[in-house]
Amino acid sequence: MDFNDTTEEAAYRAQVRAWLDKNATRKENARDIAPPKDLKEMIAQSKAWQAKKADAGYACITWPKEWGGGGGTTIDNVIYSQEESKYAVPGGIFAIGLGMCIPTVMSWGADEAKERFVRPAVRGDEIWCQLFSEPAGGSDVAGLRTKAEKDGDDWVINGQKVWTSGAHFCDYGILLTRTDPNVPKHKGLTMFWIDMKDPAVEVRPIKQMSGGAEFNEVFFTNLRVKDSQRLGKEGDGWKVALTTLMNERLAVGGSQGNADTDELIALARNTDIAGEPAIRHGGVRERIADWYVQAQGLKFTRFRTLTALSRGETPGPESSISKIVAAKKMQDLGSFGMDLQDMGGVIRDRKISPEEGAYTEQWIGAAGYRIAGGTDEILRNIVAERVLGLPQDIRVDKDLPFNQAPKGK
Amino acid sequence: MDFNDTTEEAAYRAQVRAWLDKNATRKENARDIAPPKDLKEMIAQSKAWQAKKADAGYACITWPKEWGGGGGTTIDNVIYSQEESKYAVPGGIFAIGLGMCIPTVMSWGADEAKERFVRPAVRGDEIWCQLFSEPAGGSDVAGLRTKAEKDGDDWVINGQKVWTSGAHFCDYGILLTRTDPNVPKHKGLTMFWIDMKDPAVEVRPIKQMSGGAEFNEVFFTNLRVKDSQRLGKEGDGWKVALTTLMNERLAVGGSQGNADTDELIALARNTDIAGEPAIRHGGVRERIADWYVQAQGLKFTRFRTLTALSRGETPGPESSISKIVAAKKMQDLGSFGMDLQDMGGVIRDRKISPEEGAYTEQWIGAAGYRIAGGTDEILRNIVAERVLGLPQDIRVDKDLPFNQAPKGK
Amino acid sequence: MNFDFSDDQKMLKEQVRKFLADKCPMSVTRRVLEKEEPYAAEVWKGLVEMGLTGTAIPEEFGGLGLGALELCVIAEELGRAAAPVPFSSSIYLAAEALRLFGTQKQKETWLPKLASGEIIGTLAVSEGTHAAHPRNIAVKLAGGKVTGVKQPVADGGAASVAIVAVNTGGAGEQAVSLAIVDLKAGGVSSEPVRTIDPSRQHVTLTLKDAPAEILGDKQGEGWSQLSRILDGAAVLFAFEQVGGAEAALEMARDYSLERYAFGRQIGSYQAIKHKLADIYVKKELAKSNAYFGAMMLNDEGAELPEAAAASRIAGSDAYVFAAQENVQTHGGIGYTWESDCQFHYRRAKLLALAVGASIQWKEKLVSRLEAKNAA
Amino acid sequence: MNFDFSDDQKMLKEQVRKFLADKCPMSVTRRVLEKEEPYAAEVWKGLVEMGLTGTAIPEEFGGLGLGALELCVIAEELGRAAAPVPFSSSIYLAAEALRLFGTQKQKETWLPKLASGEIIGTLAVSEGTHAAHPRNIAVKLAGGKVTGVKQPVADGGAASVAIVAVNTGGAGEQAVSLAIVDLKAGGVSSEPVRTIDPSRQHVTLTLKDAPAEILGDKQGEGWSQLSRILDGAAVLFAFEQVGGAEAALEMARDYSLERYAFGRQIGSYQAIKHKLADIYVKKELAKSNAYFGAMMLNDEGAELPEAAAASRIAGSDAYVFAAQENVQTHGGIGYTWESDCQFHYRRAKLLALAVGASIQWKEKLVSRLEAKNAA
Repeated sequence: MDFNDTTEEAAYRAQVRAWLDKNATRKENARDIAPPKDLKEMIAQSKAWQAKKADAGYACITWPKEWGGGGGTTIDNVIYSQEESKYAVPGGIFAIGLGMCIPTVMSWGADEAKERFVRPAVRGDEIWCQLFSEPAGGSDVAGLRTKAEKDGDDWVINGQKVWTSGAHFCDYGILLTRTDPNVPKHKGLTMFWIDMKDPAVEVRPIKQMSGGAEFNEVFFTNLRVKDSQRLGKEGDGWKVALTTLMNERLAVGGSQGNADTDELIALARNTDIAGEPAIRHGGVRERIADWYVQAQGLKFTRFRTLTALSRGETPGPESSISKIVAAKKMQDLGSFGMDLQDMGGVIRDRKISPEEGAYTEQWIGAAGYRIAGGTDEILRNIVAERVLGLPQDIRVDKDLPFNQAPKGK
Repeated sequence: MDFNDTTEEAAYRAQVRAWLDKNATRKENARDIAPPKDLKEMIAQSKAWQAKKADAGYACITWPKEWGGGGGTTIDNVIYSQEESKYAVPGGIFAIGLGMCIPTVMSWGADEAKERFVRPAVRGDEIWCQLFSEPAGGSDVAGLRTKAEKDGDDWVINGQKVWTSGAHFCDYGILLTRTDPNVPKHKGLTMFWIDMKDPAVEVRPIKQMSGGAEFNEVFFTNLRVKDSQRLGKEGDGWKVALTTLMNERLAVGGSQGNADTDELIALARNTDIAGEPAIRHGGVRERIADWYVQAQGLKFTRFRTLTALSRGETPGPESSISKIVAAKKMQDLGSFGMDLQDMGGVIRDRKISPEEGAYTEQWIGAAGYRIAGGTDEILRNIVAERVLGLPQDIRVDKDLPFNQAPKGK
Repeated sequence: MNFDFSDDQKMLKEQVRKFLADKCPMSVTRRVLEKEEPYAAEVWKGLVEMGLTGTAIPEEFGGLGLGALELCVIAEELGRAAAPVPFSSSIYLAAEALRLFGTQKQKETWLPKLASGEIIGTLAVSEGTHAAHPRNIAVKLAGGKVTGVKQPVADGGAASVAIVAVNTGGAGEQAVSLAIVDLKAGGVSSEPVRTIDPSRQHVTLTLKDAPAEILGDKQGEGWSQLSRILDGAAVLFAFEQVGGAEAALEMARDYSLERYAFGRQIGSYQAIKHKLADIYVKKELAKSNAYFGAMMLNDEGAELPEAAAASRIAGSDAYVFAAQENVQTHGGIGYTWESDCQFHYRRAKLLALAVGASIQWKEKLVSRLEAKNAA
Repeated sequence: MNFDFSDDQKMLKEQVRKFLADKCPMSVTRRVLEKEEPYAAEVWKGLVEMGLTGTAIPEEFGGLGLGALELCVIAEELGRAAAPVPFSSSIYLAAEALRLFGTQKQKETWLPKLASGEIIGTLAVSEGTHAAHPRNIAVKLAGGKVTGVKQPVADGGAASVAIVAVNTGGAGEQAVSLAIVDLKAGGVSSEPVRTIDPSRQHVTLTLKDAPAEILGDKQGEGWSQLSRILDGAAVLFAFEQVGGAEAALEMARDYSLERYAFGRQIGSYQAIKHKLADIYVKKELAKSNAYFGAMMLNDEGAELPEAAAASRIAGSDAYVFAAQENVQTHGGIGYTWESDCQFHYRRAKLLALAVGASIQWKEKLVSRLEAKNAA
């Protein structure tokens, strides 16, 4: 057992490092590089960097060269990401498009669509978003209500999507709609690609509890799309969506906060309980130990997955545990960091609070992270059903026509 | 707010104390009284004591005098139990009979049956058990399979019951049977009282993980009962059973172990962690605090219930939380007491282990206590449904004939 | 056995509840939070007009002369509404401190104004992000003048008087005294400090040679006085926490009944049912402990310190858990700004830290249990 | 990245698994427990014949000279079967102690016999119900003779040799040495002591002037030696715990699929699904930590102490939780003597205490993290 690269992996890593050294700045040397002054500049920088990567074969590394990819292996891709993470480069505004949308276009789109969209997306010339979730949907994605009605050779779309990240700067999106309410919910769906700049598409940001607004609501009012924009057959939307959702895990990153056990040890050294240094308190020490063991467990679970990839095997299901553990740990560790500050723990001010307020921010953020891209509860269902082979819960709406299935308001 | 008796309560308490002083020995003075040498002697002593109580009006205190009861109030009953618990008197072999069975006979039995059975049961001349649970039943009591088939004016009963406490010394029992498998499960049940001494009834003790055997399996082979032994109408068995089950809480006592936070403090003073006294370890202290707060919470929840009774009001639903909290606490506290003994915690020997092995015994016993009379999970369902008004889970077998409903082996 | 509130007290509770349901819906809390108002002036005015501020203040000082039990029922309703008012600072803390330890003159000076709501008071202990402890009290009182910085101070902007924990020299606990500082006199400046719950304003209080006098007449007794004041406040905050937990549970319950997933109310799924049952269990444990706290507080019982700690530990656990799982039950919508879930999420943690974190109270509790257990 | 076992190691694992599935079903564990046999002789014989006892013992001492990784895969299978054999005492503890710290002569004397299974060994540390710590080591070694009582000692009845933690005088850790005691020589008596898991015999070992020699050649190094021995054992026991947790999870899963309540498999209820998912999560966290422990143990890596502690903490948590919730999933039947649930319930807690409770290991872990963090 070791953490070493194979010869091929080592060679690839060296090549990647060399290229990154030439084309980017390592984080430790990037402290005085100013962050983009606005969204526009951020997008411009991201596009430029993506194009550079594409030219060098580091964009969509695992995709065939003829589509603008790198023609590499999964492990090549892992190695590149590991190395890139050490450099100050623009972040993931393409993750959802390239991780979820374009793969869907490639598997289900018409040849013209592929020709038209894949390469520009790989180069970062065009950005894509995913439009599945709805207010009435939530965990039950297939419960969506956005209508697409045939009108001659076109479709006319009305309805609302929610939790769409990047909708305000994306060029295109893939949109899941209901084209037949008279059949059970999974059977009446159809997928389209749409132009996000169409005036019939209105994007409104969603403000979160944290104060941030990374997501949007998207409204469609008589949006007209050509039948040629259909992805997959009419009524096959759910099958198509599964292609996309299989890759969702990749796209749901989301910061897990900046405070972990190292920071907690530092804080505990610098705070006290009943007049003694908190770090001497056995309960503080037990929490540090428990969270350290959890973090190590997740790290080495990732290593087991990488090993499988490195050996060309399919990774086991163990990676499915990651968010279940990480989200709750994020909330509890943040909350406990606040407790150690006692009455002062309520302060939310980067200049006053330890670690620039990391504990407070992650306690607040975790409330969303425990929900985003699969709640704690849904993820446990998935482990129970897909990993342990337990039966699905009773689906009362399974065989009912969508328009007759019980719904909330 | 206070814990004081009302004038009436105080008077009753004084009268009870006087009587107990005259007729029983306080626990602190009972140390050298030898325990009953066998089951037979234990039963004889219990019957004698019950008869004494009945003569003084302290048996079934809330029941009408004409049935041999005390004609008193619920709070009278509480006061008597509080006082009796301070004396060394024979324990609860009548609890199930008087708490569950006889009330069922009184509400549903024929007049002859009441005449024949109530008074002797109150005096303790006859002991009753309850025969509902079956191997296939468990939490789903109504899923029982024991058959009762009409044969002329009799019924012939075949099948098996399980978890019947006291079956090996009881005189009579109430038995829930399936008389019609062709209707949904709740509709095809019928209740009977039976003679436990009938040769067609075979009782086998169930040995538990702990090594003890407080429960039995009971087998019926062509047990013949008269139609006059029916309690309630044919097919009304479930309705009848609810009368019984409503009172189950009363009957499910079960020790919650002998170690609580006082014992834990003593143990922590006398053990060490990393070379320091365990009582100085913040994690040990937090557990002591948490369990103390839980114990206080349960105690004062009982006081709230008693206050309602004392005021002649119906108690709120808060008492439903008791076992959910107590069972898990029993297991965790026992387990932690073993941890404090480190490598020696595996020892199960009253002469060696602290508190005469209380921690070990309650850790083992809790595995059963978390299940007996409603599992942790069933109790949460009950709180969610009866207290919070949440819907029942989907009942797929609700309207299916019993013999067509899905069953395990 | 008489372990419940009286009919009069329940009637008072009902009145407060009606008033707040009517005048202080969540939209008011939202307004105060979004507009960063110091507090909801119209709600405060209403509470004052009902005479609630004078509840536990003796009649000779302009109060109603009722007891702690009445304050408890009021607290539970303020908690249920997550009311954005300075009641806790002014009454549980400042007024109680004066009632318990003030000289006759000090009571005459301040209690009538606090009772009538003419002024607001507060307590200033914390000096940043370190636990309340004698070693962390640096603000100095010397020659009748206080100098130093207190942070965060709840309602420190709106308050006219503050009971301030100060260092008067000496070793350990003896170094601490409580001082009365007239915030409208000179040498005082306050700057709002951002917290997790802007519906309750907190400030950084900077004192520079601010005129002050010792609470009571002996200095060096501040730590034990503070400990008694915080015990009382812990019980009252526990009732706010019970009310808040109950409100969060009701929000989650109602939503789980109206929200459907896979053709069923989400409230019919065991994951939700058991989650809400767990909230209920913690809430009842908190309530029962708080009742005993109320009784000890009202009787000045010998077990007040244990009862107060138990009330606080159970109350903080119940409300924080209820608030967190209420968001979780709501799913994505519960994390949005437009949702009211955020107000309980914020308030629960604010109250859990307000008079000190549970981990500190557990130490205090177990020390008492040790002493008893030895005895 | 090569963070997994080799094909050879996986093949070995498969062999052991097959053997135990065939020769050591739960009925064997039940037999040993009910008949209070010292261990399952026929299973032990089979393991010896497969050469497993010699796995990690150098060839020059009659072993196969393989490494820790091979021991880990064997341990996982022994854990899965809850095998009633003295493998851990004889190999993880006694043989490893001799291999690591014995003199050439000591190794020549004992290792070949342990490798061949001719004799069984064990380690004796605990002296009753107090934590393993220098201050709790009272058994004395003086003039080549050991006197005192060790309790409980796993397999102390079947063992011919014991590595015994003894007090050789001096202060703190320096007072502790490890001694080799030939249990078949004089001055030794052993009495079975009842434990929570009679499928693994434990005894009270009474030593009265029993001839003994220091392990290695220097005395006073016993505590640091012991700490290294326990680190290794913690990793190996962690694999037993992972195997046990996996077996308990499978039992619960299978039962939840065959058992019906209210017309549905109980495995279709979220309460059960989420419970089993939680077991799976803990089990995977334990496995991944144990893998790193295995790597550090195999490489004698600098992070072995942290890795061992993490393996032990996660392993104990996973197996105890899995065993408890396996009983719970089975309901009433799971608590009966006839059910096999009891074997995991007992073994899980036995293993969780065998080389020390988690709360002790957490202290050790955090002390290491503090040192690192300071550096």
